[in-house]
Amino acid sequence: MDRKFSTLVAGAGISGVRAALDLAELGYRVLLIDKKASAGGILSQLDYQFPNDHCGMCRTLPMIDRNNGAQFCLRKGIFHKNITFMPGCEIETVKGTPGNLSISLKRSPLGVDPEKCTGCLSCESVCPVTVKEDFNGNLSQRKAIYLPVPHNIPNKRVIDFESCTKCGECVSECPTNAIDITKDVGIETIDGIGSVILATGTELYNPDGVDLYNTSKIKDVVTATAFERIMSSSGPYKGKIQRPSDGKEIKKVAFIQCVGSRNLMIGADYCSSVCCMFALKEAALLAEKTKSSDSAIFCMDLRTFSRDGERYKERVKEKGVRFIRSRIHSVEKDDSGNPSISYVDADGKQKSESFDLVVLSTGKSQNLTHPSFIENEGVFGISETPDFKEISDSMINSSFASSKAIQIAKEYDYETKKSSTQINDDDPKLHIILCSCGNLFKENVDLTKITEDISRIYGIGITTIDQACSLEGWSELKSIIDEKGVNRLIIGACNPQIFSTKLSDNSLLTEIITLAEHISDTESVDEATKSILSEIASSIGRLKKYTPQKVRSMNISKRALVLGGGISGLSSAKTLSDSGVPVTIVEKSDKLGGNLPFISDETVIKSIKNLIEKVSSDSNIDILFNSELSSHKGVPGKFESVISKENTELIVQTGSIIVATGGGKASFDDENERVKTTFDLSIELMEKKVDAKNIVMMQCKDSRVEPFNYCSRICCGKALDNAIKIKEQNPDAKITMFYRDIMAYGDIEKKYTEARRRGVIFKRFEKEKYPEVISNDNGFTIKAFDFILNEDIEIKADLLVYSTGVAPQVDNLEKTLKLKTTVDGFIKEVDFKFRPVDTGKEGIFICGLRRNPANASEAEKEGVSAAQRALRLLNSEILISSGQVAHVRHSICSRCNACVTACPYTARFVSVEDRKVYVDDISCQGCGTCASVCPNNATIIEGFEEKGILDSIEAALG
Amino acid sequence: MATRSGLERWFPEFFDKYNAYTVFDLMKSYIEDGRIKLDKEMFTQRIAYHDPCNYGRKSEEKFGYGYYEEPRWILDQFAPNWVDLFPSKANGYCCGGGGGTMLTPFKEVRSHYGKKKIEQIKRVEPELIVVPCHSCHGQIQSSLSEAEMDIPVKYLWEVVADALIV
Amino acid sequence: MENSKDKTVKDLAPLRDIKSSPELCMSCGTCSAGCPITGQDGFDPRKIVGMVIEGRDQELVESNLPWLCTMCAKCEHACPMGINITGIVRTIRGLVDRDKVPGMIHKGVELCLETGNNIGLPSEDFDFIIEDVGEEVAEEEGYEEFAAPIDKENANILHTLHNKLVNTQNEDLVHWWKIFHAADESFTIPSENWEGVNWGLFSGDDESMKTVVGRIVEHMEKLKVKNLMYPE
Amino acid sequence: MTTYIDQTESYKGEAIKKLAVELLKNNTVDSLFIPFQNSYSGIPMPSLISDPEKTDGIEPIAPVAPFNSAKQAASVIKYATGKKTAFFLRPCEIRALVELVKLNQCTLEDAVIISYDCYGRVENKKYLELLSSNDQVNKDFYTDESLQNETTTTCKSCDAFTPLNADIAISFMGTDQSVFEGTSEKGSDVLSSLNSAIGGSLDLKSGGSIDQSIVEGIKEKRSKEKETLFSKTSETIKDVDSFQKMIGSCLNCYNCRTACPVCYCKECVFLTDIFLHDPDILHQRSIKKGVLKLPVDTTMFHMTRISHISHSCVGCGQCTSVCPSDIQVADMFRTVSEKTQEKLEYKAGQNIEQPIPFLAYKEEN
Amino acid sequence: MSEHKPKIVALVCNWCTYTAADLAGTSRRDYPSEIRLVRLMCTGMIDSKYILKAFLEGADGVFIGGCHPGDCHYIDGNLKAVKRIEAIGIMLEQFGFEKERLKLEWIGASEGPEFQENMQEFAKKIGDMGKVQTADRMIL
Repeated sequence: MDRKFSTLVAGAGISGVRAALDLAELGYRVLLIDKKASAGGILSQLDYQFPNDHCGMCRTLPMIDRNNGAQFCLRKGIFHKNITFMPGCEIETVKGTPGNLSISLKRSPLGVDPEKCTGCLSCESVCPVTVKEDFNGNLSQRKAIYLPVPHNIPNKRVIDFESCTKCGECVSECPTNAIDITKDVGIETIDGIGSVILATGTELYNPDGVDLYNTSKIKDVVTATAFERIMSSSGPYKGKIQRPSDGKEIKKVAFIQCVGSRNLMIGADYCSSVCCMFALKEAALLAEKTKSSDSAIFCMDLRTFSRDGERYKERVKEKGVRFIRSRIHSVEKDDSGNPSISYVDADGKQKSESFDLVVLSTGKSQNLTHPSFIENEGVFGISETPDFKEISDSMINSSFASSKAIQIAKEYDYETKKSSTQINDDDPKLHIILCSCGNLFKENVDLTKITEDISRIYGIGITTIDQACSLEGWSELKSIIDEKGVNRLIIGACNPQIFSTKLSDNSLLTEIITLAEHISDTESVDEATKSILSEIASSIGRLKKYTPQKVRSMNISKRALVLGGGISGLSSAKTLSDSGVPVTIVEKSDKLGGNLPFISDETVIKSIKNLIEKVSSDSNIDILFNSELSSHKGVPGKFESVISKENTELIVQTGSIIVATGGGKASFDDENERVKTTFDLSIELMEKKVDAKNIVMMQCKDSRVEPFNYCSRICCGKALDNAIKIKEQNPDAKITMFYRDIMAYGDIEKKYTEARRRGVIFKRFEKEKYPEVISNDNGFTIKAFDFILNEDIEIKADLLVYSTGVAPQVDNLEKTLKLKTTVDGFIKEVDFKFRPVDTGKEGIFICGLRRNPANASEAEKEGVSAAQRALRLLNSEILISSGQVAHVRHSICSRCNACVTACPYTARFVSVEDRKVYVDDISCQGCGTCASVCPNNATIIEGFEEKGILDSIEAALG
Repeated sequence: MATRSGLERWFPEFFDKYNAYTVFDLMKSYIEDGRIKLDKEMFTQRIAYHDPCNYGRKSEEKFGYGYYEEPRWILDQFAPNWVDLFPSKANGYCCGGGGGTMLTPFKEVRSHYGKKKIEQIKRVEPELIVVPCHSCHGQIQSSLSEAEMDIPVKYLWEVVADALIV
Repeated sequence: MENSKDKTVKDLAPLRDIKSSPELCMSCGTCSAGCPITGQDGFDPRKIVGMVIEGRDQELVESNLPWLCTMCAKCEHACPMGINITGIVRTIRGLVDRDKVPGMIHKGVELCLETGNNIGLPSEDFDFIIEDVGEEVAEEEGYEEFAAPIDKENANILHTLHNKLVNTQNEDLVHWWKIFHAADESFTIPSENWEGVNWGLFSGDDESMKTVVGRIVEHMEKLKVKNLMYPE
Repeated sequence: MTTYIDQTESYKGEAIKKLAVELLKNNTVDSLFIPFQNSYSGIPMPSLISDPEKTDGIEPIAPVAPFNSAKQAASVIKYATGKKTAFFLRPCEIRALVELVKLNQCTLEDAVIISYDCYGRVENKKYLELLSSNDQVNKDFYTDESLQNETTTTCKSCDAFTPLNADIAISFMGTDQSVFEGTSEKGSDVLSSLNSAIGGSLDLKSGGSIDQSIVEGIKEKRSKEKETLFSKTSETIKDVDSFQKMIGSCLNCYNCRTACPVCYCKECVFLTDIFLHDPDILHQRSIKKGVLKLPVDTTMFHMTRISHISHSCVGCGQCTSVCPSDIQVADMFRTVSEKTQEKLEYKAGQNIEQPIPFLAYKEEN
Repeated sequence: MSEHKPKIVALVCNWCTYTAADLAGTSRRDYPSEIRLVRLMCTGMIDSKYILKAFLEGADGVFIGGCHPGDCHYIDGNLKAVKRIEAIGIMLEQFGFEKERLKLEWIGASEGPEFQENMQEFAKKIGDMGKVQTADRMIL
């Protein structure tokens, strides 16, 4: 039986890619499939992400053993030696048991053999079928044979058989016979799979056909995704921000929130969680790009519940974007054809305003469920239902799922394949192979001159192959390598990406030249020849001077240090221990469980207690109570931490550290027993009835205002729970909740609906005007302004409940471990979106409340996710460094330490013993910032030696 | 609307014994069955069709079916140049005379409503407005005169009757 | 009024299919944004719902607000919570003392109950008008055979009339008659209780509304008609 | 701040020497870093003196500087040893030392820096020549304007001649007295503790009277000089042909870089494999260009050096002094550096707190 | 100056601009062919010597392309490079190399058209300026 793949990951969006990489980085082979013809999911359409309004997706790529994956922009495709990607595939059925699943896949033909396609475009030029390009939100057109993601690498065409007429024009036009339009959908069965991760994501709500939005009648009403395409330079208007109807520059946009979400009428009793931030980001980008400031976001609540969301919102506001609290009824047109919107403004007046463009913030499509095979043992969904998540949440959830898949892969002993190919370091022996690509290069380039010149100046041989991409061509190429005993190779071909993957297992050092880039319709043969010559020369320069380093390995301390025995710490420790990594937990108090006393949900309590139980009885886990980290040194894989425990000091050697010291309720004091916090009330409600008749709940107490200008994310949900519970106990209790924005993201929306259904009254207040509370003998009077009734109101209460938010632990770890923090004191991850639990210091990870406000299950998942990241280091006994890292030539190093300051990964350190600068091979990512600040080349980057680069510049200008 | 909902509410057995038809059902079946023939030359002008709330949106909500396509189909049979107002059908604007407001003294609010309709009408520049509702007929006529616009308003059955070939 | 006084609009207003009570309102403003008269004379559908939730019925009953609304349901069409706003308005209207119902609506209902039509037209006048207009039709080419059928038994279709056609715009009576005639349709018009419109719908008066609908059932039975053409 | 005025000596060199010796004698410092006339070399060489009995040869202000001694000073304080040393440096040497601190080449923890208004230096050869005819040249230099006219082009056009970042500054322009001013807390402390060590016999004052207009006058003259020089140089280097002519006789001896006090590399990159070419590279270049001048990379060397340290150039002029081909390296360096430093809003040796421009990174928000 | 085809060295970062260039040139590039791409992992890797070398070897222009701020795969290598490159420009200008000949631009991975446009624009500008002073000269 073939047991090639430990895991099948269905869905190649960012979640699927994360999960696949998690496994691949540990050496497991993964089969990644996607229903679509390309990988990347929705993010392939999005160029920009909150909070920096740029991308950074490539930061998802492996940092250890990174040479196994492609080193280029992840939005262009995912390549990793341990990941096999199959596009056009869907799971039909899953049978069998974990460790031996049999999966039948429905494979839709792509029509084009990717091995043969050279991306020459001739098929597209003859294809008679033109359809709307969904990639660009239907704002542009494409052929039936097309490139599914315009920026994909390699740029292989596929056929959209839904619109293809099978006329066969492309088949006869294709110069490499790559096209086959005869194939049908096939079923393929793959056995011996350990587990399945379902990361198929969700679909977007389609507003077309809804008479309120009129997308068909008003061209300038588009979805948020389409607007993202409009702003993208690879989009329908090549980055020119213009509107679809008449090409006018877009300056003023209306964003309509909750399109397809929070709507009982269409069965969407949920919040899609991401649309508010998405709209904010788009509004900010537009303001930035077009120097405009009159856009408006029409919303009910502006759900900026992620840690830095509140401040981000304020920054967007400063750019002049308006937030208008009015859900929109429908979009119409004004007399000049602009889309116009009626809304009710703050003082209850109706206004009608015209915009250049209306953007519909479409959420997830309603009524989606997972396929039935999710029930099969060994199938793990990334979320409970097909759901939308903020990227960082997706990443965390993915790793949560992949950790389960890893358990199975381990249990059933799947083969792991980790490699760091040792590049041949004999004296350079170069050869050049040029593909003439049929007649393309014969006609457009003077190959004879190239051969002669190279031989005359450099004394290097050139072989020309007719079609290197064909099977024959490939074997010819291989025989030339063997024959000539070559260890450095330059390949010039039309589309050399094919070779980069084929040659990647070889110890050959290869430079690849895209010959097609040098040919242009407007330039002569001479020009192209000259151009290619100089590029070859340039490559020669680099290859000759490339000095491969010996692959280095390091024994690691196979133990993890988990700081904090709260929920996230426990789940981290458990995950690590389950993977065979011994753990030391350092807990400040004398018990485990962290915020357990403040959790009121019975199921959550049970699961945490269960976790405590398991961790306590795990012989692989040492727990140090009443202790704290006092100092720390070392490199990833070999950290040495000093733990102080009741006046004694212990030294612990670990390969990795997980910071899970958590946080807790923000401090709040009120003597009055009729004043409670939401947290306290929730605990009280577990035991007894609340006898109050008039209850007022006040959200965002000292929260989302300076100095605590962040949303604590969990208070709204808890307050809603409390309200529902009180109403259950006493339906006649009058509950009024004062809120700024109900942060009922995802399915918490259902609680909000339920609370209203039960008669809880909600009153919104503005940041600047916190409702006034007057205490009196009978209780309280709360004075506020009612925005709906447009009048001052006074509400009497005999119980006042404040939602006071959460705050991170004060533990000084940011100093001890030299980590960065947010202004609010949360420990900052290195990339909010794509590496949410990495601190930026390799080997040290962060999870739970110490990083950001989170509920128990979110914290638990973060814990697992952090453990998962740590496993990359701790999974094996030795760590092998990737090539292309920096080295210090101590003999000429003047120790100015400029490199130490410059290193973005703190991979460089000055030894206390000998004052020399050392590089930690594992942390170093080979970016070369150190080398560029080193004046005398005492620092070198493998593969990017200065000499080679200087020679190649010289050659290029020859 | 009132009759149908009243029957459904208080006399559900009515429907066991009898059938009930809307004006559209009848006209459509007469045309489809060839019981009436219509002159295709008579209404070649630009006609704007207005959806009454009761036959459309409210019927849809109340009875699960809105009469949007039938009147349009009927117009298609003999008036090639009819146009839709925008927005129309389920999201159309009320003429301003619904809900018995024609019978109340709040004329100002009613005429505010009417203005919205007139704006819509102006945008399509019709020569004739066709409605299938008595209230809408009256209200649109009065809004037009208030706006000093001289466009005739006719009932749908009126134009059908006028186009009859007998 | 039959409505029990201790129940509020909130309890009385009928719900739409998805059982969405007014409390579900999240004061999102969709209704207000879409309503053409928001802001006119203090009208705002969201406000009405808000007041209903808080049980401020009396204020609403005493105000003009329920009577400004045309109950066109554009608000409801987009309401994400599916709240029956027109149902709320009608329920409020029903709670208004009948003598305080503005304008003609309630008077029409009373007249209808009393005389069989909303304008209190005596039956001899009605007969005259019908006959007279019928004759006019018959004078037109192609309709020579036409006669307006009153109280004809066993007809195929029962045809009720809008009071305004009988009263002020009787030239409009002829259109349907012509169509029926051209289609060779057998129809009949009741001589008593011929009113086709039912203002109880507007005034929120269920009892009267039921009575008027009942008359149609009676016609069908008495005249042995098979089919009803809905009056509006 | 503590100020001490020595009114007994007319030759200020003597006053400085006296202070130096007292510092050592009273253990206020552990050693002196000061020009010292040993019995072999004609030129006083910077020396590290720890024995108060062997201080006779101290020549603190001889109008010569065999080299900019910052690098040598740095080697003494590469890291903290607890040995307190008083460094007697020219202003340009302090500037270089400050740069070296920023480049992590030394620490000032154990250093007390003492400096003085600088009248400039004459070239080594010239000094020996003058000395051979006048053994009082060190003293006479300060009174004889014709001797002062013998100073280098760089010194004549140096307008940064007053001590900056010294702990004790000795003014002697615009005053007849030798005014020792504690210009830092450290400097003041040194003066006070010396005073208490010798029983309060130092004439401590709250400040001497200095005629600032004289200082300003010198400054103005030198600035003018500098301006003329820079504008001439900048014309020369702006044109590739005249620039090539300027460095045409460069031997690639790298003396300039060795003499440079801020060229801190242990080994210059031009001596590493990057610029040590294989013969095939030389042939390739020759084939491509037809003629290849050897040694190669001369222009590359000078420009690279400028790119590496022009922001730290303190304008001491040593590069020109050591050039065997009489290339006015310093003119070029100083001209370019001034503009570079101005544009980068950085002044070499000025503010010890301000990091070197592109070696400091702001945290992104 | 239509006859003069400027020689341009483009030092581009692997993650963003190189992939953008790749995108621009997947079939046939239509930016001027006298542009020589030198791929580096990050703009933060760019040594001042690379820029000097290019100009001394007769490059008419040096184009540096990196990720947008915030996009850098290596967190902020691109931003670290900015000041250094600026300083080289200041220095080069004094040696008679017009400052327009050195250009730094952020071009994201999906911005193929931007890369193209930038290249065309830069080539045009440099072309109009005429040959660099080091062109066709023996540089010592």
